[in-house]
Amino acid sequence: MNLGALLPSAIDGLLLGCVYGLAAMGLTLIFGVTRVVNLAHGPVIAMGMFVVLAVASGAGLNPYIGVLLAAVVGLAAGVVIYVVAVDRVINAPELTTLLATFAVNLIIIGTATTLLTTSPRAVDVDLGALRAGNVTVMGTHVVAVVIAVAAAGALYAFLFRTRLGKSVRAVAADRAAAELMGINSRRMLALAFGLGTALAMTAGALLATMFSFNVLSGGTYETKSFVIVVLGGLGNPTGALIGGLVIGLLEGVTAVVIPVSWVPVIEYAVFVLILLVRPRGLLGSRQ
Amino acid sequence: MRGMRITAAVAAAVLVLAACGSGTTSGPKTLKIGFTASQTGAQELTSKRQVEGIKLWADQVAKAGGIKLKDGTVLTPQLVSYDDESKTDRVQALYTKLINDDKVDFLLSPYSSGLIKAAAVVGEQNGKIMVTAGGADDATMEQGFTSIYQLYTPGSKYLTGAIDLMLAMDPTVKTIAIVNEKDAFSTGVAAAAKPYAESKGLTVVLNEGYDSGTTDFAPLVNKIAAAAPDAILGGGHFQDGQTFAKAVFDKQVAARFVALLVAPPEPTFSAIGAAALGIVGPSQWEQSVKYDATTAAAAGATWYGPAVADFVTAYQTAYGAAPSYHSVGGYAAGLVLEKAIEDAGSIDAAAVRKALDALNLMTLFGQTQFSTDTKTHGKQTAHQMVYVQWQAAGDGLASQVVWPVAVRTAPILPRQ
Amino acid sequence: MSALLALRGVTVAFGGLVAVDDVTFDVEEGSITGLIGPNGAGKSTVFNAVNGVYRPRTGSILFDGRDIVGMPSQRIARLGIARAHQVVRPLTDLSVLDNVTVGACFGRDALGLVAGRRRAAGVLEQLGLADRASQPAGSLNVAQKKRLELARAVAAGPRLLLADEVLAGLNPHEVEEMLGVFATIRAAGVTILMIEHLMQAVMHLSDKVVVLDYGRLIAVGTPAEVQADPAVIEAYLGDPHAAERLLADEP
Amino acid sequence: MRATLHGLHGLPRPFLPVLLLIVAVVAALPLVTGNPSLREELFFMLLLVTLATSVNVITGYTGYVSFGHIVFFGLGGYGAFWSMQVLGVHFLVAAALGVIPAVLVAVIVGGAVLRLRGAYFALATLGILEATKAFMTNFEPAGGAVGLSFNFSVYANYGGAKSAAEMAYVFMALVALGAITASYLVRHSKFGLALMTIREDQDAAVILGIDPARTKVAAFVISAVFPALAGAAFFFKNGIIEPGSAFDLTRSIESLVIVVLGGIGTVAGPVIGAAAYEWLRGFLITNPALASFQLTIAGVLLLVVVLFATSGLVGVIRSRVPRARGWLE
Repeated sequence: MNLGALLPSAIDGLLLGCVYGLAAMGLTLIFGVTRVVNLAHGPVIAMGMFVVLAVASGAGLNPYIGVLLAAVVGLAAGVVIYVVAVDRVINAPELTTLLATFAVNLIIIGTATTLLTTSPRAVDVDLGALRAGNVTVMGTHVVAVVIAVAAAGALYAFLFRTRLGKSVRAVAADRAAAELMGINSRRMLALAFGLGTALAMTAGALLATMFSFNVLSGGTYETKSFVIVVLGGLGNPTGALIGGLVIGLLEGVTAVVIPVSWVPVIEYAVFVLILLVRPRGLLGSRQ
Repeated sequence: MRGMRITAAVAAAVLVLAACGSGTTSGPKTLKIGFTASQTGAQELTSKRQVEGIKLWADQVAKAGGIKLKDGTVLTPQLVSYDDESKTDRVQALYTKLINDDKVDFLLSPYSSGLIKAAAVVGEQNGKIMVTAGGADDATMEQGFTSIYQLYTPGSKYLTGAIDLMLAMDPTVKTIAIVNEKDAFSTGVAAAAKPYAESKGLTVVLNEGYDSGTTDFAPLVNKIAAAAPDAILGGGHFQDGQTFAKAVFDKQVAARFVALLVAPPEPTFSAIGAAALGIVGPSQWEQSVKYDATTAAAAGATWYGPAVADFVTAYQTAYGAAPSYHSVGGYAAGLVLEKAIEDAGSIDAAAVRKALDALNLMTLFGQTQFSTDTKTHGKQTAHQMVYVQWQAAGDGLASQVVWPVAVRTAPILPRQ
Repeated sequence: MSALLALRGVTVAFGGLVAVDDVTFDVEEGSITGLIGPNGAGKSTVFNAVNGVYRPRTGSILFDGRDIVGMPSQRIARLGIARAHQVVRPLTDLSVLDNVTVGACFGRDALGLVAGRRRAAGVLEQLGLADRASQPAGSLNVAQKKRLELARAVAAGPRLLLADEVLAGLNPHEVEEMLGVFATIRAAGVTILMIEHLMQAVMHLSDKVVVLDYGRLIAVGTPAEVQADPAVIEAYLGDPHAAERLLADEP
Repeated sequence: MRATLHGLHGLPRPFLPVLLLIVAVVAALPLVTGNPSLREELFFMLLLVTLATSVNVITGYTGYVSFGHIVFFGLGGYGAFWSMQVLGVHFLVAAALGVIPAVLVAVIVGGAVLRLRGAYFALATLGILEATKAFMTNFEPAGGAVGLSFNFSVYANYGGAKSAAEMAYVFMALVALGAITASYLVRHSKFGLALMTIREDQDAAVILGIDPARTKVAAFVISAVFPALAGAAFFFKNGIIEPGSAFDLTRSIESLVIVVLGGIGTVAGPVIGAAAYEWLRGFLITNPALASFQLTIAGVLLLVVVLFATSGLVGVIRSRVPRARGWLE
């Protein structure tokens, strides 16, 4: 065992964890407000990647314009997904909403596979690297962290500082009570779905500036998001961000002491254990 | 009931044979060849290349008037294929359909070892001959099959050649890291490379697999950097290989030699720019390697089929892109089958099997000879891997054949 | 009469909040006992302690002489304590017959499916729901759902029935019918402990009335005794509505 | 007993025998006609029938959405494959042995996660599936990422590869019939009534005298046994087993889709759903105009069913053909 990799891996893990956390925030926001586990989360992340590809390679613009655009497209796409697939069954048992969002998953994946193929893609972003000793931090990672934190901050400002954001939170807390207060809950649910999707697509866009990807790449990040969301407490955006850091760190550090291929085993075992021991998440309140 | 069914089947078979018998004298006939293509799923890209190769072969044979047998029969190839979605369970159902409903005469393989394994079981069950391209798995060919023939050099030799090449380049290399994708093919390759490296006096300082679909290689690369090996061997498929190479470059891992599976021979590998520089990869075929009647004679093999340059031109014309080794594999699979049918003088399975067993062929794909040992029947024994390396060429990068020495287009260079 | 159910110094607390405070009383076998008190007096909490939903912090609950504190609810149910809830919770997607069959199959008698169905059909007949048997329970109106709730409890063949405001929300005619139902249940030998706000009904039906206030037991006695008890009147005066009812509904 | 039971509703309806007969007749077709490609197609359909019928017990009857249900299929497959290869036992013995790991996981892990409700349970099953898959990818005694594969000569013990394939098929058909029978018996038993009570209101179930923990675990075990047997047959026929094909999340979701398509919580739903699903898939994939958009079309159809036909095909048939109401359970 060589512990020389410990520090660089911990740093890499934390940086990437921020982006994982951003993606998971999208999933957890949607769940927190609408009580829907969004199975279209992965394809939505992949859509974010392709927005960057289109902007950078297609239009030849700065890839970070693509990141911004991904957020806007995500907001719109999320509202559309809610209106088309979720609204009608919002009060149905969870299997119904799970399958409704899974149908959206199939539609996006099917269409994207046909139109874009599953060929690997990459957006070449070179922002150099910071080096100190055996630690190398890629510029793209640093920028991704800054954007991820800014996006999370913006979400919080929106939820806690604006009237609209407070309405969204009221709907999350108690839909019926919010309606009695005169809030149009359907509009808030749609907005939450839009915001969640925007976060997921932004995360996807940031991932595209760091790694290669294809139409199906969202899948890995979707399952990771599930793990993170449970870790941080289903429906808890702060929890998701911290959960992302924890998973990022866990991935980086455990890989140093055990073979990397065992990392997912640990990750999923932890996931199930947390569900069993503290279903509200490590950061959530006890039942 | 079973007895009755068998009787009926035998009666049907007799009728079919009788019908064939009466019509063998001459005239054009269709030669049905079945396979599945992965139009969707993980194997989509490479499968498409392979299918393009198969189609080009069939078109050329048809244009040339078909396969002419000694007895005057002319066979026109007709391709039958379905989408297997890159899924093993679909493959089995579809090959059964090809054999029983479409009544194909011969089978070609899907792309990738996993799918081939599944298809081979069905082919073997039905006694259908299948020539495989796109699959280099050793284990598949050690399962006691009698009708499956492998065109590719088996995976166990993918990295052993790279080790020879590395030591020829720099005998002072002492420590290596072997890191591979955790899938059947790459794990098999890595498993064969490790004892070979140790037999050459090398120390394996790190030997790990990573998950298929890994995009973040930072933890693994940090670990490699900490172990500071002289060389890195491994990889898996295209996407992970490319991403891994980029991570190794970004993290400035100072290995003198890096060899990866599958990815480097793909022209688009160079999209990662300077990160591709110096990366070595095994290839089943490279355009610059000349196979012709002379090399055939030197190897004691029979030369067959078009010249490399003619093929490349035809492929360019047909598809508007340069062929990769996957394309040539598909084309050569057809070619080998064609030659065996010619030699056998019929499409009778037993006769063609005998012809394939006896084959020692040189085509534009290289040499082909199949094992006749019962344990490894059908396994490729003669085809040679070549190794390419991405080297600086003017402003950009060029892939050069660096090994074997006899066919190289440039000498191997240490990385950085 | 011996006590079928006996609470001895039962205290139920949630964190610092004491909902039931050192309560002791008996429910005699074969009797109807009324449990009354102003809102928030801890009546439903007593029920929840008896059927094992809450675990008392101290004290014991003896059912037929056996301490049932700490037993899981399903075991208590099988011992023969059935409960009709204040808030009706029918199994919406199941038929009315199936709802009642559940009671018969998993209660004290734990009947087989066939016998359970038969009993359920009988109970539905008895409670006037027979014509609704094949309807999904979700489609019943409130009064019918109340009846269903009671039918399900009765079908279990309980020794003790905990009836939690079964009459609430019913019109006078329906109340009248329900009182008949209670009489029938009692005639079948089932002991009843009922929480009820309708004083007239409680006073009319009960052999004994237990009064709680702020979690504490303030009076036990015959209906006439508790109505005359100054502590009870005072407790109810804190709740004008209840006091009004208490005084107006003289039997 | 059936007659007495239905005596309350009217005439006895031999629904189960009719359903079993239909499935058995269809399953017998390839054996009678000797058509191997039909056999392959029906093998797959019977597999889907088994998976959907099984997951319906825990998801449809009990209301617990099991997302990782395919884990039992994989465990059964691995257990049986390993038994044949390492212990050298006959397929039938191996299939029985393959049930052991599936039941163990259902009891131990299931017992733990069945305490969770709603989305939490669904996510936990997903985690179990992914954890198992990741573990098996690293577990060298079971071949790790490479998995296990037979030497072709193994099939000689069963009279050659062809008759081995036929045997696997017959076995698969029996498993499917067994799963349907079990589903029916559960649906019409006191046990099934307990499951449905738990689905409707678990807290009420407890007050009514039902032990939810034990009842749910029993349902989970029943729903694990048949997929395990199906896995044994499937991978025996395949000749290879590896983690990717044994623990495929997509197939897990596929079986839930079939359940909803056919009619959740019904006996016939998963059967009708599987038939419709396979037919549709075959139609899409062989139609050149639609083939490339098959996933998209499948997604749109699923959405339509989920949004507008919540009771699935069984519900549609029941409302269109009133006479079928009594017959279709």
